[in-house]
Amino acid sequence: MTAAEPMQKLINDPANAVADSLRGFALAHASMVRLYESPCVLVRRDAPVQGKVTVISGSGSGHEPLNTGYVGRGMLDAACPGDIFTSPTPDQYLAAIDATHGGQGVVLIVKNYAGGVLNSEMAMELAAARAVELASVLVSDDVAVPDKARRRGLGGAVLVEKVAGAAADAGYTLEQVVAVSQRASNQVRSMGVALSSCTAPMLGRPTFRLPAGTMEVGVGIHGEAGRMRIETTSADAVVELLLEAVAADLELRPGERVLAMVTGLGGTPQQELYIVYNHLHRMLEAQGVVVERSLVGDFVTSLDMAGAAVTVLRLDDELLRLWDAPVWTPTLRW
Amino acid sequence: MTAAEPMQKLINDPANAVADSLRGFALAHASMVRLYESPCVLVRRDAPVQGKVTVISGSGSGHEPLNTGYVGRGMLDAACPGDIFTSPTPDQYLAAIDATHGGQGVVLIVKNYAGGVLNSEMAMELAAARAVELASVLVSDDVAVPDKARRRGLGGAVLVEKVAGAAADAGYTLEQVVAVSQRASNQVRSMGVALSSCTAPMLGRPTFRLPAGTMEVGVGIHGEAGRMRIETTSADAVVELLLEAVAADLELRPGERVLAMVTGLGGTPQQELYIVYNHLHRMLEAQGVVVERSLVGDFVTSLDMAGAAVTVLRLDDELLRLWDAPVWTPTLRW
Amino acid sequence: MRPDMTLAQLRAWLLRYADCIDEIADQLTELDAAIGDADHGANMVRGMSKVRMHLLDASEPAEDVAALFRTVAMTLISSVGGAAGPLYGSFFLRAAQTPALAGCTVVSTQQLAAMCRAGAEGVQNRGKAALGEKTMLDVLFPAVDALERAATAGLDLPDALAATLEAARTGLHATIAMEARKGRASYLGPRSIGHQDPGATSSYHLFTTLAATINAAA
Amino acid sequence: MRPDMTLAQLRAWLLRYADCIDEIADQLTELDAAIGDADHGANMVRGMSKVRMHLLDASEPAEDVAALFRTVAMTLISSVGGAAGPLYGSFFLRAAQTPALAGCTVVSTQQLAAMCRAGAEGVQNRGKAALGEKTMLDVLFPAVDALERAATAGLDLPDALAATLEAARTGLHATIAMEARKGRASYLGPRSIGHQDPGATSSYHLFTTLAATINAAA
Ligand SMILES: Nc1ncnc2c1ncn2[C@@H]1O[C@H](COP(=O)(O)OP(=O)(O)O)[C@@H](O)[C@H]1O
Ligand SMILES: Nc1ncnc2c1ncn2[C@@H]1O[C@H](COP(=O)(O)OP(=O)(O)O)[C@@H](O)[C@H]1O
Ligand SMILES: [Mg+2]
Ligand SMILES: [Mg+2]
Ligand SMILES: [Mg+2]
Ligand SMILES: [Mg+2]
Repeated sequence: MTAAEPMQKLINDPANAVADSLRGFALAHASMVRLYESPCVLVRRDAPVQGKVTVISGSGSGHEPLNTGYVGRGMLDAACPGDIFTSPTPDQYLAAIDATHGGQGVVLIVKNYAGGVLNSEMAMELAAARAVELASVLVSDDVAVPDKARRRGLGGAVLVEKVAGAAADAGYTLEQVVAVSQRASNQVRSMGVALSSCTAPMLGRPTFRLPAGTMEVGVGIHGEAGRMRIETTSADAVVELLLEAVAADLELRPGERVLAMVTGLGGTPQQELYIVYNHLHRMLEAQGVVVERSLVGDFVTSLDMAGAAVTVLRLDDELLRLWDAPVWTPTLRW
Repeated sequence: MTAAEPMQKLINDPANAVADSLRGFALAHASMVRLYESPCVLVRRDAPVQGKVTVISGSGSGHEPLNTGYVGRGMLDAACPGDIFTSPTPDQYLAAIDATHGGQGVVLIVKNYAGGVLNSEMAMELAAARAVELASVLVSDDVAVPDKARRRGLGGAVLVEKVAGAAADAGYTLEQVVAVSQRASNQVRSMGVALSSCTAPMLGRPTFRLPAGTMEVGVGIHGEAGRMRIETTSADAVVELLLEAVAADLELRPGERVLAMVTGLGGTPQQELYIVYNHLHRMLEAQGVVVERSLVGDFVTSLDMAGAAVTVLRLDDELLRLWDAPVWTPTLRW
Repeated sequence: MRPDMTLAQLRAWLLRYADCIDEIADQLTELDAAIGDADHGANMVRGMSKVRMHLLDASEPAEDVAALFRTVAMTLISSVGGAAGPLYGSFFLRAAQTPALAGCTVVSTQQLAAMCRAGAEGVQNRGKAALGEKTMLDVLFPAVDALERAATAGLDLPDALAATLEAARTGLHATIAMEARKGRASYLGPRSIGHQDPGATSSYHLFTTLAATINAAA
Repeated sequence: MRPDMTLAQLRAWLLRYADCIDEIADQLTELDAAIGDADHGANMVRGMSKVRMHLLDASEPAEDVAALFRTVAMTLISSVGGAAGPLYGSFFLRAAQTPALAGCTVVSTQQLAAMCRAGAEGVQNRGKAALGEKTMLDVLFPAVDALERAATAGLDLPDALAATLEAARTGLHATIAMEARKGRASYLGPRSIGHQDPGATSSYHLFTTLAATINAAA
């Protein structure tokens, strides 16, 4: 299982990459979070917070800051980090529930991948014995997948988690948190391009080979190849390609209000992300869409993959209010 | 000047990369900053802020979020972004001074590179005609350079800028801001390693070739090669190498308090940065050093270079208070 | 002597499977790299190492087949994650729940077939995949069909398993030509064609190691 | 006819230098990539394109040599940045300040030498480098020395510039063997040896284009 060649990575034993990193994260953000190692759960320092709905999200590691960076006041009560690109186990969800539920029920934010769905379903079945009301919200914003039922969760997860956390903080009931989070999920679409593969520590080499001059369109976030490979083109043309798919699927109309997000995939510098945002913002405005809020940076990544994804969330007054509500996490703060 | 081969980058015309990106940045953070294009200056939305010392910093582009991400309440009044890896011109400094000075004098935070020093010196000479008191603080924290007079400014710049901004906000006089910022600068040391070269848009290919299995130790932030090339090793061994150099030069002693920072160089994912931080924190504690504060992420980068740098700032009560003082910028917020 | 399978043999099978997974881990990772996310090897190693540890360390070994399989199921569920964890977990959980298994320390070929049938259906119930969608089911179902036919025909266990293995292999190779419609590979659409499914490969080795265990004992 | 240099020729020289910079930009970038940060080509192109624009667009052309050089200096200072901006800016600024230049629209070889001497010293004052530290000074000083010698010896301009160019070329090639002690390349220490300095290269072409301008006129 060990890589034959040396890797250009700052890791120790690849098998410990996730654990080493989480320990460093917990040390760096000790005032905000606490790490339980077995099973592995990262929870708010002040958990359990009583008297509000509890919000939990899990996903494979390698997508940092998703989800650990979103644990804190106004967002997640706990994150369950799986192994690299591997959805967390039911035990992790159970441990997170036990460590954080505050008597008002728990909502799991689940990204629509086979592993994500299966493990959270199992967790909910196993948790049925507990006296905790449980619900889940599915995020499936990837318009690169034509079949809506199979759409993966991408950057939309961050926005849904923010909305859910804010709703919980605002005293919404479990049912209400689920309703508004699911509405956010229904109103968000994403699509991404990769300009390089990522290198997973266990594999030790790029998952796929992307010849210079080509890019993968419609990539997921697990370092897997995308839907099609095309020639590289200008940032503006990439934005147009992505936005066209996203806006069409969302049926965006002039006068509507949105949150526009550009997330890097891990290996792309901020300079490029803002070049992408520049055109995204202008294109949306040219279509008469009002860009009320924006988010540009590394928010949902695939290790060191180069590339970016565009996410558009249709806003209404309630979603905007919940987005603007205070949040205090390692990654998002206002 | 145009690249012969297609680049794996999300850019349009390489010659416009900086401008496109700054425009996107200004759109994304319109509530915080304002962009003037010619000469190019990014200023606080509410500039000029009267009645406090004005803090300005400039550097080549490609180091994002340095310095644009640090413009805002409690930190910089203006950033002067040069072309990629090229220090800004005197005109940019002059425009920044004119747009932001608030009657209490202006301090320029300058990183110790030939270009950085020469252009800011020229700016100060040219500004002598203006009725503005000017001073500068030099940051030269790179212990990879044995000759102290030639040490480059690395991650220490972020910390010095935060201290300067907080001191200015706290009502310090120009002389006092300079004194405390220069003290911070004198108490900070850094060193970095690169695991890949970066690719500058204008060159269109990696600046240097780093064969798999090797890394550059003691790199600067301009995408240039480092002081020596060694075989890649574990993250922990890299941390020990860097910390040894940093701690020895800083003459760190047990019981002393520090701020520990790990900055990615642009192409390295968060997972690795926290692996680095994990060992850095433990090593410092093992030496009896108290890690009072930390910062882990992409703070001073070299485009898409893979790698990381370690920075240690010796804290005293005043520096800690200034570090903890409120800050509200695109990148740092508390 | 009826070649039934004893509790010890079932335990030996699972240990052998754990070793096999170590050996083929790189292959599973490579297969998953081609059409997925390159973690199937690591996932299976993580799970089966835990299973091995449980089997070797347990102060009280499982007292019957149902208990053995339940332990395996819970270990996989709690340590693997991804798609494979709940799916293989369901396989062993449902197999453990096969009627009339409680108390058994020996299983007949018929019972083994019933267990595998229950397991395969468990995978299908959990994952909602159909045959031909390029998943582990494309090995599990043909193999179980063959095992059932062999049991009904009264073949003894080594022969029954030979037939099962043959069917499993055919099923495995058939995944190469399939276009994935479930799991991560499905996002590749037609580009998933031409690659052997990683989960089908790990499932195939359930049967190679089962046969090897029986043959080693025979 | 004394082969003095006219204001128009000086202007032509600067335009020729701007064109030359476009031609050698890739080379400058490559040289800077080897021991620096790969921007010297872009920096010089940015600056000299602005200079060209000023020279071609100016509604009122510079009325004397001092004014011409001052414009060039300010344009470079305000558009180049990096180390090269202030250094080349200082070259032209100090050259413009050469005593007794005000009002001149023609310069003698002697005056040209004095201007280049002032310019080179301006670069040294600004950048604090010494000869042999692998910078543009390693071209500027030898070239100016040669030009002064030629002027003192009474050579006419084409011959004086041939000697200057020869010295500049020797200086340029000498930078290859030097270890950089100033500027970005100095961080490489001994690894900077074996590469020609980018700034010295752009400085060398100040003299190739100067000679070409004079020879074209001759
Ligand atoms: N819905 C499903 N039903 C049956 N098998 C599935 C399903 N989804 C995925 N699989 C199997 O799981 C395998 C991948 O497992 P693994 O790589 O461990 O998990 P992940 O896909 O989450 O990374 C696939 O090769 C496939 O055989
Ligand atoms: N202190 C100095 N004195 C003279 N020349 C210098 C000095 N520092 C740098 N240079 C010259 O500047 C050149 C580099 O210019 P450039 O690449 O445009 O700027 P930067 O080094 O800021 O990227 C070097 O090749 C060298 O000739
Ligand atoms: Mg996976
Ligand atoms: Mg430069
Ligand atoms: Mg997988
Ligand atoms: Mg340079």
